[in-house]
Amino acid sequence: MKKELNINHLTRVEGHGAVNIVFENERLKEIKLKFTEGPRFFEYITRERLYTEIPKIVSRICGICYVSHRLASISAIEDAFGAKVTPEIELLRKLLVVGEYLESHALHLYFLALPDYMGYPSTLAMAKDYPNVVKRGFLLKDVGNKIMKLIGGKTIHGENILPGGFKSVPSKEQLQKVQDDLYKVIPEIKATISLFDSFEYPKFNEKYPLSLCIDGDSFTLMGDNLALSDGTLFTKKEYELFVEEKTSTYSTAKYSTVKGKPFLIGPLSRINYHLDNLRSETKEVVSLLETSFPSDNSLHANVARAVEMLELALEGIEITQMLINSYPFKGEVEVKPKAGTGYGVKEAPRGTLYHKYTFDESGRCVSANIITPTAQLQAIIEKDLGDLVELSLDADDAELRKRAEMLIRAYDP
Amino acid sequence: MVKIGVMGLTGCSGCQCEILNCEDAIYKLLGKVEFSYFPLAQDSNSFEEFDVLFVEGSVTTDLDEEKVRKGREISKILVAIGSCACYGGVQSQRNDEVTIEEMLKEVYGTTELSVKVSKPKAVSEIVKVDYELPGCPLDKRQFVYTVAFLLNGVRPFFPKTPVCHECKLSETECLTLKGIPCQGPITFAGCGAPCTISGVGCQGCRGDCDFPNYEEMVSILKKNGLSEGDAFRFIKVFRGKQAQDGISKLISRGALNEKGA
Amino acid sequence: MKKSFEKLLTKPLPINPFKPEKALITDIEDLAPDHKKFSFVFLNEEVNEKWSHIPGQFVMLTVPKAGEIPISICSSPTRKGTIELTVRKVGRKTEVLHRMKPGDLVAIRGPYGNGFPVEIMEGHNVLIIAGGLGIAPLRSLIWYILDKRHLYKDVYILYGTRNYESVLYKEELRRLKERNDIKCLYILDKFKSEVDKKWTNREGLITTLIPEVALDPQETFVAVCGPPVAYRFIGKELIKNGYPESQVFVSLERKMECGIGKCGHCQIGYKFACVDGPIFPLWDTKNLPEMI
Amino acid sequence: MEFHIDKAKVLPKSNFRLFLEGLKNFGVLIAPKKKKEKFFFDVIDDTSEVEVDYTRTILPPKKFLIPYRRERFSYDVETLEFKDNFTPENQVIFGIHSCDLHGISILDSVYLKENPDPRYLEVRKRTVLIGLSCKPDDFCFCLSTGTAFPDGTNWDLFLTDIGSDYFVTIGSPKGDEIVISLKGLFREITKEDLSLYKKSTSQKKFLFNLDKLPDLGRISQVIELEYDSEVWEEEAKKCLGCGTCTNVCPTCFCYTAVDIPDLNGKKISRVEFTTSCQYPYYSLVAGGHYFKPKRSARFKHRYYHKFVGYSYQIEKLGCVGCGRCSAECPAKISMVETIKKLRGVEDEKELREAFNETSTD
Ligand SMILES: Cc1cc2nc3c(=O)[nH]c(=O)nc-3n(C[C@H](O)[C@H](O)[C@H](O)COP(=O)(O)OP(=O)(O)OC[C@H]3O[C@@H](n4cnc5c(N)ncnc54)[C@H](O)[C@@H]3O)c2cc1C
Ligand code: SF4
Ligand code: SF4
Ligand code: SF4
Repeated sequence: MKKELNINHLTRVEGHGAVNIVFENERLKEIKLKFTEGPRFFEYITRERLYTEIPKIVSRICGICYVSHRLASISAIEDAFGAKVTPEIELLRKLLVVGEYLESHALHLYFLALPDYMGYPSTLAMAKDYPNVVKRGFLLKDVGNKIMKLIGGKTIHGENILPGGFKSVPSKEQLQKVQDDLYKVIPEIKATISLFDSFEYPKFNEKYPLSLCIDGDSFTLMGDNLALSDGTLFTKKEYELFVEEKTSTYSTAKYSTVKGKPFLIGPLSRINYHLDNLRSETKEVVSLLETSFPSDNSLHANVARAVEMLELALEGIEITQMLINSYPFKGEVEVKPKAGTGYGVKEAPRGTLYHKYTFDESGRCVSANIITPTAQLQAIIEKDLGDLVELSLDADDAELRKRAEMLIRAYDP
Repeated sequence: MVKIGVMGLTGCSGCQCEILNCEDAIYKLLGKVEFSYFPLAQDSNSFEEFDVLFVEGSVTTDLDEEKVRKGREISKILVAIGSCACYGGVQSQRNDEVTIEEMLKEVYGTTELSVKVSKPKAVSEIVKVDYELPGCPLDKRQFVYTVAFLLNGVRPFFPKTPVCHECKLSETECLTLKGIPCQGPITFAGCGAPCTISGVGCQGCRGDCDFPNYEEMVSILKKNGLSEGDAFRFIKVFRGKQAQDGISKLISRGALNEKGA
Repeated sequence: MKKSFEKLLTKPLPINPFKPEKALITDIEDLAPDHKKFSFVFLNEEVNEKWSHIPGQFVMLTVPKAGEIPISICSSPTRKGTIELTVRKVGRKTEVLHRMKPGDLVAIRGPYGNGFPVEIMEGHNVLIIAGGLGIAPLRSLIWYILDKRHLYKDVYILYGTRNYESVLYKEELRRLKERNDIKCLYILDKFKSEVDKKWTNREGLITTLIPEVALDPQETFVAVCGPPVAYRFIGKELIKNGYPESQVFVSLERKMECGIGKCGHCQIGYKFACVDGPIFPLWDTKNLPEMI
Repeated sequence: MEFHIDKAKVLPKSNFRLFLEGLKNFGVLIAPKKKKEKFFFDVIDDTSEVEVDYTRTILPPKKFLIPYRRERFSYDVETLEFKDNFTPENQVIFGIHSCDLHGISILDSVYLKENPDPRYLEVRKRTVLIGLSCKPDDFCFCLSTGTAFPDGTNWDLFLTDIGSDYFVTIGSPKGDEIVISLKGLFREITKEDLSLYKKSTSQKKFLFNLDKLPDLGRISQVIELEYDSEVWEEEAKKCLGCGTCTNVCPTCFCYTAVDIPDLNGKKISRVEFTTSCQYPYYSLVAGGHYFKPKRSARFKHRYYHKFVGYSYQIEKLGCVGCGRCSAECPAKISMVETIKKLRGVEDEKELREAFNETSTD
């Protein structure tokens, strides 16, 4: 009779995680997902810092989705100061997000998730047998990186992403180059979608209690309003009223619930919600898939990710065209600090993200609150893991471990 | 086969991602080296012995400390990558201002966390480090150079010249002269000055160059619109202990007075 | 109408002064902890034949993979066939060299620098003062003088090291001490063990040996090489004992990348250590700032 | 007189673009371009981008003679066969001001007088230098360094703006060849052209703020005499040690060489990169000993080298008064001011007055 199963070091996930499963009488008793990553106190270190320092500091919360943290903090800052940016700056930010998603999703799909489905320990190990697949992963990442480097200044933690806009903007030729690159990767993305659609995804869970994403008329990753799958809509200012955070006794990530329930965020939540808002080309591709959306299968997050890449690449092409048409434009508006509180939400690749800051009149931060996707995912992953274990009681430890890891990876916590 | 490990402590994984961005180099390396430990990228990881171990992140928990001590024991060469591992990183910028308990209480509402937490430290404060490749994140080219040097049995060579050097060579207009706060003159070059090229002042993510002139830097930053306290905070963001020591030395010399405000 | 390089246009291209010649390590001898003596022969017979140098000159040695380092030649030009270099392991490049084996290839260019004014010194007494590794370039001078012993008057060798262990060329120096055509005074910083005492009966700083030298200072040329910090004290003591500054020659070490006056690192005041030195009369220290 | 005025020609400004296009026949065209508020030398495709009204570029044209990062050799680890993979192209650098031409002639002396550097020689042989007259700004002091006019002839053509035309002096057979090949673009000089040319050159002097120019008479002695002056400490206190002053200087030449192995461990490249005497590692030797441990020592070294060292090494001052080091210094340290402080301007004024008094008596 088994008592306990521990996965001490989750691999191919960003950060450090462990899972602890306890059984009693052949039944699952308790599941704990632990993040053992050291805390970094971003809410504290941002205090007393000038608003100009904030995006830079919070960028370091995550090296993969730094663009999201930066943009969420920037929109909170602009919100607090009542600054409005120009449509071109908005477009550049959206293009930046296209870059972020291409790189982050490609990294996740090809380097973290794919080996599971192909039966390899890592993507690098696949390079010999599947050189083209691995190359495609690198290529997609590279296009994303190039966009981030071009607009942000560096591929990771680019410092050109600032409250008020950008200190310098790409030239017309560079934008054209981005557009060309995006056109080039569309077939690669489509191949990615088919690849991930072709895998078999065992179903193990019931309907999600709730899911959350940013609301909008079109597929969007930035906005001021949020939608819950039960039909509730709320504004970014109300975020903390809905999403409750608790400190966990066994994990360094906080534990969040909405209306007392675990809730889903991330690509699957977004695609489920925005299914009708996708561009027609994406819709067409989606309609031909084996996988059917909306889906309640957590593992389908991988397919959703690939679909998002297509949607965003298409958006990127439109954005570059609009920017080229409105050339030359100013990349920056003036931001004048004043006392107040500002809110920013953004869809990070792995889910909704929330930043709130209060500033004094000189623009120094008085207090901050940041709710990361990882914190919000903790509860839903634990719930899913529970479902998974319940269904796999007959599986041996190694198998169970593998399935658990695959599931966690699909969330990319 | 040369065994290489890539280990993450407390950090943002940005440096490890940057390593994964070195596509060409990784392909070239595949036949020659074995990534025997790289949990971010692979399943089968053995933490047994390494020719070179790259360590990302600061030492913040007892687990971190345990891991890095073990890592040191089992590796011939230990390289700290990124500013977290080299200096303590952004999370250590207030080490000199508050206690860890205070921060825990404020952020988590309790000092009892599932792991034992201490002030974020650079790897070199715990174990001997053979080389440091700072940067937030580290520079791709420097990583590749380092691997090439080490595979050839030669220590890497990166003179600690200031970012101004690379900024000039790319013929970028001097931001300090334009009145934009920039830490280029006191920051260790090697990044290719991407920030100043985009018109943003250097944020100092690579730490100190040799013999940095903090005093003049602070006085220039003041001329460029920062208060003395903000200038300190600006300098402190990435440098961890380096800046805390440097600034307290300035204050004790009486060169500068203000500490807070 | 002249371009400054016009005359170069008419001549065939000069041989590339940056290009080293391949050489083989024929022998490696452990001298002291972290100190090894390497012997080299050039692969090209012709180069071997033609090679000659002046004591005090140095070569630029390419340590494969690591880079080039300036190293003084410690063998005498009077003994042809091999070049010997004594290298202390101090950093990136020297540690790679220390891992090399006989039979390995290196590359060498040179000789560079001015060397000691051996011809001007002829007919005079010679006082050689070496500290630590400073004995290396002076060994070249010692053997040069000994091989042309009749050209020089009285010769003194003063050699100071930390302890017996760090004495270089132990056997050679022991035999030199037994010769009666030169006078050798050896000294150690502090006696720690019996072996130390067996080597010499003197303990203390090398400067304490200078008054013991029984030479007419006016008739004497002095060659000094040692750690940078020692020069000031040795210089002072020599002057105190009446040695004319223009007859005291010191060998200086600076960072060097090219050896031929192009990289700038070795500047001492207005001079280049590589082309105007590395041997400078003590007199220059008055004119050249920060020389010692 | 080194150049022959009868060899001069006039290029009407209306033909200027065609002239630039024509230059492309003689190699890759390099000329000043604008970048935000600054200028820089760059390879020119579209000749409309060429800026003739510039005061100074951030980096001098030396970057096309000695690139800031350059491979000297590559060698094979096993055979130690040294190869130089250096294939210079013909290039035409247009728009070089007089000071920079002098800067190049200093580099010529450094690299070619003794132990000529074959790579530099090769580049130099393939480079056509075309000068352009200029208007000084507050940072310029070429009048003091004696480099305001292109008198030495290491250049091929020199264009002087005389209003609606350029007065083109020819400094070498290569220059002649260019003029002949583009014959149609030039016209013969007339008396008026000549007088305009004379006027324009003799007027240059008045474009300077003569009071602000440093007195460089016996500068070598001044630097030596004031070697222990506190002025060095005072100025060096502001110095950031960032190396900007040397990186932008048309006459600085220092470099560090490093052997860089490749990932395969087969090929090593010996790379030389520009360095600066202002960096501490510059004088660091084995044992961790810095020969210039103090910032003031490094600071002083630059002045010493420019005004004492070069005079000894190549018999010219090492400064051509281009003003770059002062214009680009983030700490706003000015070479001219430092020199004035060293000399003690006030003393000098008093001296002069005293001298005038006694001599008028
Ligand atoms: C004319 C001449 C003759 C010479 N003759 C000899 C000779 O006969 N024998 C001999 O052994 N040597 C000789 N030398 C010295 C020799 O050239 C040097 O020891 C050698 O170049 C060191 O190279 P390296 O790469 O091993 O050391 P590097 O790695 O370049 O380092 C040199 C030293 O600098 C220090 N260092 C490097 N980086 C730092 C840092 N960041 N902070 C603090 N310190 C640092 C280290 O302490 C190290 O010891 C001579 C030098 C000259 C100029
Ligand atoms: S310019 Fe400064 S902040 Fe930017 S990458 Fe370089 S060191 Fe970091
Ligand atoms: S020292 Fe300054 S003014 Fe003189 S040539 Fe160099 S950069 Fe120009
Ligand atoms: S020593 Fe300094 S001033 Fe002289 S050439 Fe070198 S870098 Fe320039």
